[in-house]
Amino acid sequence: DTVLRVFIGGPAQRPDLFRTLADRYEASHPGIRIEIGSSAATSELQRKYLSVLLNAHDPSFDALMLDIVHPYQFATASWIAPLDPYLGKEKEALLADGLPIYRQTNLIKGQLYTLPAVTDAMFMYYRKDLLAQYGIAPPQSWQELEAAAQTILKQENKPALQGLSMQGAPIEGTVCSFLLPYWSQGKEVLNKNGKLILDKPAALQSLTLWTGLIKKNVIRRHVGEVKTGDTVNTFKAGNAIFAINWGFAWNVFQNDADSRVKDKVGIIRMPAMPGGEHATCLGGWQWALSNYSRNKAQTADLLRFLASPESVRFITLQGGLLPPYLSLYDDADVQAVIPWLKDAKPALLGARSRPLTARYAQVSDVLRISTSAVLAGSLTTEEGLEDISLRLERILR
Amino acid sequence: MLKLPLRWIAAAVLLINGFFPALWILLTSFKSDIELAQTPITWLPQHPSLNNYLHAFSDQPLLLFLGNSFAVALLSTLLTLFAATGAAYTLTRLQLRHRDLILILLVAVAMFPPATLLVPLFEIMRGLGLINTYGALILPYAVQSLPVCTLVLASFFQQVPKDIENAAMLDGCTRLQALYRIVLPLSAPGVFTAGILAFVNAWDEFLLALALNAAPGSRTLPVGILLYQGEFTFPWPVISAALVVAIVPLAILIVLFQERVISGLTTGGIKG
Amino acid sequence: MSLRTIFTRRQHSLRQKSGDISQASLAFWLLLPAVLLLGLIVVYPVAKVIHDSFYSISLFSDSGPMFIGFANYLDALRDPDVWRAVRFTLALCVVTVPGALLVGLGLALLANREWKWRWPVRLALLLPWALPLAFSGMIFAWFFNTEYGVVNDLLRRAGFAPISFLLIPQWGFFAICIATIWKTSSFVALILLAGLQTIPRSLYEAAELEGASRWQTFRHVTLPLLAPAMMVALIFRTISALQSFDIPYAMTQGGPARYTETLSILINTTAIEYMDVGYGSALAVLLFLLSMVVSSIYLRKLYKGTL
Amino acid sequence: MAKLSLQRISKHFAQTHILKDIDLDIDSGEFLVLIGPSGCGKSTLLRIVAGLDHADEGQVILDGRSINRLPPRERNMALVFQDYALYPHKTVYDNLAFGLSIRGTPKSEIEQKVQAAAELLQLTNLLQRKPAALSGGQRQRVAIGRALVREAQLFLFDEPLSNLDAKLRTEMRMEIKRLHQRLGKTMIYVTHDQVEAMTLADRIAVINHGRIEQLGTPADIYQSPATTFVAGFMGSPAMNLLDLPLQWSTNGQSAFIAGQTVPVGHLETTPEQAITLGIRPEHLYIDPGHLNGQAAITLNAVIELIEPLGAETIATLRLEQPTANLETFTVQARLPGHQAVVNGQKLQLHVAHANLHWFDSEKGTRLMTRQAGNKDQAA
Amino acid sequence: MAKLSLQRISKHFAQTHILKDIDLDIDSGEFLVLIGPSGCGKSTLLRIVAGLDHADEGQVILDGRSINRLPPRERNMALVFQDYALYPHKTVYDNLAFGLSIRGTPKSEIEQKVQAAAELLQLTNLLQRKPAALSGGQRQRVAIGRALVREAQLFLFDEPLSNLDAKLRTEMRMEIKRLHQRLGKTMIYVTHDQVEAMTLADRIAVINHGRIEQLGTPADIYQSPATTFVAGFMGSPAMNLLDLPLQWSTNGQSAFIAGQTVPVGHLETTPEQAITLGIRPEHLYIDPGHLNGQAAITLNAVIELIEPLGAETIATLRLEQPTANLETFTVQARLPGHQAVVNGQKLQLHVAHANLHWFDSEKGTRLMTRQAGNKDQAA
Ligand SMILES: Nc1ncnc2c1ncn2[C@@H]1O[C@H](COP(=O)(O)OP(=O)(O)OP(=O)(O)O)[C@@H](O)[C@H]1O
Ligand SMILES: Nc1ncnc2c1ncn2[C@@H]1O[C@H](COP(=O)(O)OP(=O)(O)OP(=O)(O)O)[C@@H](O)[C@H]1O
Ligand SMILES: [Mg+2]
Ligand SMILES: [Mg+2]
Repeated sequence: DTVLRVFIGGPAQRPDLFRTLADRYEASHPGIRIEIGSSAATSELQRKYLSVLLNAHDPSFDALMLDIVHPYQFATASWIAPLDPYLGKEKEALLADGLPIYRQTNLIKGQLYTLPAVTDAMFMYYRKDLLAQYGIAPPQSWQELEAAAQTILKQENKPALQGLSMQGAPIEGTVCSFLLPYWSQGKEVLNKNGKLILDKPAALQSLTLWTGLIKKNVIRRHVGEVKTGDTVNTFKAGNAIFAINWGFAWNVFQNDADSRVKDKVGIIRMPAMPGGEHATCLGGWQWALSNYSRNKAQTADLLRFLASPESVRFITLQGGLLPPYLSLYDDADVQAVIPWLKDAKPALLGARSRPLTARYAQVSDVLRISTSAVLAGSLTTEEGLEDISLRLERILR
Repeated sequence: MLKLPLRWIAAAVLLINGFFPALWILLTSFKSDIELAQTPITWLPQHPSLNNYLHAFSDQPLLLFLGNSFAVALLSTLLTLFAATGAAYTLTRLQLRHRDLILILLVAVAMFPPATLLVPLFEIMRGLGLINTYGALILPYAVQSLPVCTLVLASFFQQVPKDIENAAMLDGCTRLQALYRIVLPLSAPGVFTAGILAFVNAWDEFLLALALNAAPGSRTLPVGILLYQGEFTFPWPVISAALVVAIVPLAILIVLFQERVISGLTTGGIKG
Repeated sequence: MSLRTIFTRRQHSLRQKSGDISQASLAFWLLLPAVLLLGLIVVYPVAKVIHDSFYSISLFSDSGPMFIGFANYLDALRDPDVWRAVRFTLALCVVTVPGALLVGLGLALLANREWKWRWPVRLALLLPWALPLAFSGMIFAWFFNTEYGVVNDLLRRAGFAPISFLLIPQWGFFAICIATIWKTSSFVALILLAGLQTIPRSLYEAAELEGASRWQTFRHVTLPLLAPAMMVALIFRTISALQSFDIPYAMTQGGPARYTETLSILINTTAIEYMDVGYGSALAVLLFLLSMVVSSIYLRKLYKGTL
Repeated sequence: MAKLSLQRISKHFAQTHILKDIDLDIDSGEFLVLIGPSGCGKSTLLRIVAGLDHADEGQVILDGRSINRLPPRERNMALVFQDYALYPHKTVYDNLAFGLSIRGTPKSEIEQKVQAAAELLQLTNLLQRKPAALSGGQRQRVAIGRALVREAQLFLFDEPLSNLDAKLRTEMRMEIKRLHQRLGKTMIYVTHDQVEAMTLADRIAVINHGRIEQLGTPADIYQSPATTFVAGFMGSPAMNLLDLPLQWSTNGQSAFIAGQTVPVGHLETTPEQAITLGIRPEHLYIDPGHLNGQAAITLNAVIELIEPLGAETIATLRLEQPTANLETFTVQARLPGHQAVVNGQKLQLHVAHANLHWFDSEKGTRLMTRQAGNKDQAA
Repeated sequence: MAKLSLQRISKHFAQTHILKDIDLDIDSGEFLVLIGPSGCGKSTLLRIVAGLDHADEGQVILDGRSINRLPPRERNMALVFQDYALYPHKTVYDNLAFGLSIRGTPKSEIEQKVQAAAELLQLTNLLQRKPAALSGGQRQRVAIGRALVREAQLFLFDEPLSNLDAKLRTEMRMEIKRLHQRLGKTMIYVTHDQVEAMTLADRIAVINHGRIEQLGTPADIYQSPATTFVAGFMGSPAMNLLDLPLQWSTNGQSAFIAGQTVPVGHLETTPEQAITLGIRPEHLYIDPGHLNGQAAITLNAVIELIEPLGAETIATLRLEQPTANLETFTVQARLPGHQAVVNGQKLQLHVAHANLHWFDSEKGTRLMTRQAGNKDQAA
């Protein structure tokens, strides 16, 4: 028997559902056995784990499910292998149906390295009930959001209630916090060739937006220590009017037994900067083929199966995770499972990829640390910007 | 007059310092997620429930983690004690050339940040075919604890009056017998302490455990408990419950054990 | 365990080495397990780290490893991030090592008393240690949290404004020190408690009869007899303080603005996150050398007075 | 001033009752020697006085004030521990100086006192050594010195000279005596050495089975042991205690022992009482000339063992009974070193009537002379 | 068989030379007593024999084979440590049994031997105790027991009875003697007790300053001490050593001491030699009748101190010199317990000429009798 070992990081990536798929695959492919391995819940720990294995050229995993920020590095390090040789024309079909952004993220130096497994993005959650109560329409720009939050905060007058909850601790989510308004101004950090094209005024605008909101108490002062989970809990407890978070949070708000915002949750696209576009941060998980796999062809075939729209449809229906294929957004069954799908689609269409570079880890560190420090007030916006640009220049020189 | 209350204050501070976090964990384990998100925070659980404990046991094989951790910690502790006993005895009681060099090399083992050793360690363990087994952890843990255990044991061996060991040798013991039958029992507090140090080192360790032993069946506790968290959420109540299950019995067990180790073991042996 | 006795023994052994064939072979067999363990587990990784530190190995560059001599070290010495991390790490040492020693000593003394509250004291002594390191930092990050932290809750109840401990560099340092002392004082206390247990009662009795106050007894009997245990605790506490990683990382991730980044955090991110293996290895070797220097200062300064 | 009074002191260890209702008054400035068999509780008693152990019952009263609750450091007593308890990490000098320095005694005064004590104890060359590098006797001397340098109000010595050679022991004994005379401090002294007990003590307390068997001056204890235990315990070789077959005259005025008549009219006794006869080895004379004409009994004996000690010879002899069917008795006699005797030699032993000690065999108590008895009744 | 021979044993500790060229032959089955001042190196010597310490120079030869390199375990010797060195974590029973069980003795045999030893040492009730719960004397007995249960070929005792009461000490001494007679094992015994030394020893070795000052039978040592040191060290109270002013007759046949003539013709001496006169306290008689007509000298003395010891009395006396300008001498006399003397009493002391010991004041060596001297020259 050929054993194919698939790495599916943690419980959030639903190895249980993929097991069912694997069973199906085994049934139709005699002689192939599939084992699913996992390590820890967070992307950070999974990366730690994988980097040890792959650094040691370990063949124990054939297929890897990776956080979308990782493939570029892994490919540069030759830890994962391109899929082109195994896919042929199917490659085009998959890319065509996938979210447009995947053309950027999955093709590395022209080769297809990953296939989408699950998609995700940053969304703006809001309290439908509160906005409705005060007759406020869901905000389309940050100014509107600020106004809405201030009105409601004043009216409600609850000390625990926050205007906007977002991530400001030096974690990966804060990279998005920096990029959201930056992208909204139509700017990128890197050009297509991986050269730094940081637009300082736009970056400054971006940071100033947050410090402004903090000053006006729409965002709490301690945002510098807020992590993704804190935002979830705050909003879930009914203590935030707006919250920026990944798509998974919707299930928590809507389905958790102790949620206080059940049926009061709305989703909108990320507000835009003045005159800007609605841009959001792409997340999700990708399939990749380990370069140290001893069964590359079989694994590629398995990946094709796992990444096929049919399989994704199954996962989506069973797990309520956002599908990476556009066709599924019009699927009635899927819409039934994910009621907010129609709100999610426009946001996803505006999704941007975080900088694609082999040195993403450093880039991410710079962005998150400096942004967090600015949000925490230990650096001024100017100092923060200076720090960001100097360091990025050094890293990407 | 002023000194007495000062001493009691100091004692109280130390006690609170020791207990508070564990107590907080205990309280948290009876709270709900939502209660934690409240401001101002609550101290006592509003609606105490054992739900988190149920979750702790049903969401992940907590007992399996406990068992794994226990096995790994115990075996590595025994291995450490075995190796450290020999080393400590050699360093303190036998004539040895390059003693200081050996000593410094031993201590130096503790001076490399483990993170940088991770990849080569993985390669070694793979070479030994130990990846994803207890062995992959037992060996490095034993090494990690070896320096401190050796020095602790050595400082105890040195406290054992030489004449007691001499008496044993006159009674017909080889040095080895004297070590195991006389010196070691008389160093019981030291052996025990070294044991706890090694045990808890192993019990605590996360990084190696994650990298070298990720198989679901042999995962240890710190790695296992982190599985309760979501990708972005950290459910303190359930994790607290798991921690309580993991820590409190262990700590009490150790204390009970420790209470049985009498102090002043060598009194009555020597005149002078 | 003093180096001095080791040296004198050595002279002794020179004079006697002819007579001790069996001792030499016994020493060999007794040391064998330790040597085997070390040889198996330590030698290759350490050699590899030292080797790598002379190469430029970035997994994300196209070229393979390239020998660059001391370039990594020179880079490190010019890197302001390194210097800041060294300063912060040393500051952490300077505060948390004596801090843990003091708290640990207090706990050990309490736990060694013959009283009915010894049991709870020993539990209090052990609990911080038993709580896995991976969670300790998180718990303290939570305690010092602005909104949900128990420290700020107390401040608020006492009528003060809450402090964002982890967002203000000085307070962040303070919080990290508290957490580190809390976590590591158990280690110290355990070793010292064991040391206390070996001090014969009769010596306390003698001192007490001579009229020594508690403090004098402590100063002149307990402390000197505890010195060997103290040494062990001190050396290892210092080494591990120089390696501080988990607690600061869990509490502040090195923030705000890298202010609380320790050398170990820097090494970790460099070698593991950035995959800059060569540079990370050089930093690791530097940390190793720093540990060597600091602990040999200790050994020299403190062994002088003991035994 | 340090008048110590022990009242109904009682102490258990686990199940064993070590000290039973010890009552003892020690005058200020008195030198009391405690003596008793190994394990009888002497050290325990000292430790109770010093405050290191606590009595289960009873009071330790110092100058009229109960000090049961007073911690040792406030009692201002000095104790020479039986097992020394030296500070292993301090030099001999520091061991001696410690008690002074913690009291803030000026350096020069410490120096001078320590030097003086060291000289006295012949430790001057060893002041910079640590205890581990000392011989047994040297350690013991340090332990003594540690107690002597301090100006305690009460000195407690627990077999302080046991590990010293005879010569040094004699010198030390003298020094302690001199010190006692100079300072006039109360001292309690445990010893197994008869010479020390006899020469140092104002009074001796003989302890047995947790009780004080006899308390009295050395002469009292030696000359009129209150019990067979004390009689057998004090003196080396011990007093010969003989349950000789003995018949009473009808009027109770005399007894027949080994065929000889001994007057017993002066004793408080009844004719039916079983009697034990005590004879000190030094009162058994071979040469009747030594009797100086006192009335005596004569015993026939055969020498069984001769132990020449130099100055004297200890002879073990078998008494030849006039009636052969009785068990044989063995006695020890203390003969002058120059007395020529050989093994197997038959000879006669003479004991003056005045040197006979009479005990009640059953109770083991000394038989009082009638006169004393009458006095008691009159009082 | 265990014939032990020490050859030129030398030992330093740090700078101090502890043992200097010790030569000693001990016959199989001999009982040798080591005696010497505190700190002279007795324990060190025993430890070298047992293999616990190593001599810097010299050989330890057992039955003709050097055992310098033999580890203690293989020497099959038993040592009673001066500091006991009990196993604190084992019960008394296990302390006694350990040496047997480590050698694989059957359980029942161990049980029986331990019980026998415990009975002998009166430890039967204490077998389940740990050493910490024993009195000093009890610990010492355990230490003895541990050595006795084993069938060692050589027994080493380091002041084994020092902490026992007189009675027990006498009993134990007898037991050891009996044991020695029964087993016929070689024994080396360190003691400070003169009685033990005199009664137990086949030969006594007196050590001083790391050398053997005299080696001989107890009688030898006592009656003909080879040096003033031995003379002053053996015997308690010690021999009186007097540098009396002394004039020689012109023919060298007699000397004038305190106005009296003493024949010295039999001594190997020169007229100019400074002489120390030794007189044992027991040879100073008050009653001239004790001289039995021997020629004697008479000293005028005043009693300064009386120490009654019960069986005897030690009197310290000041000699009254015929010429007043000379320093005064103090002597101690051992008087019978019943001798009535009072402080300040003037009296005459008599010493037989035969009881005078003559020493060369400078070298401290005994003056030989000429006859012996001639013999030596002839040989
Ligand atoms: N480690 C050492 N360093 C220096 N001198 C030492 C050491 N050990 C012992 N000595 C010295 O060696 C000498 C002999 O010691 P030893 O114990 O043999 O004496 P001892 O004759 O047994 O005396 P005691 O009758 O007091 O027991 C002593 O003067 C002692 O001070
Ligand atoms: N912790 C204990 N537990 C039980 N019995 C004990 C303990 N300590 C002492 N004893 C017993 O108490 C008795 C008295 O001990 P103590 O030390 O007072 O005797 P001692 O008269 O000083 O004897 P020695 O002359 O042998 O020193 C002994 O029989 C001893 O066995
Ligand atoms: Mg005692
Ligand atoms: Mg000795």
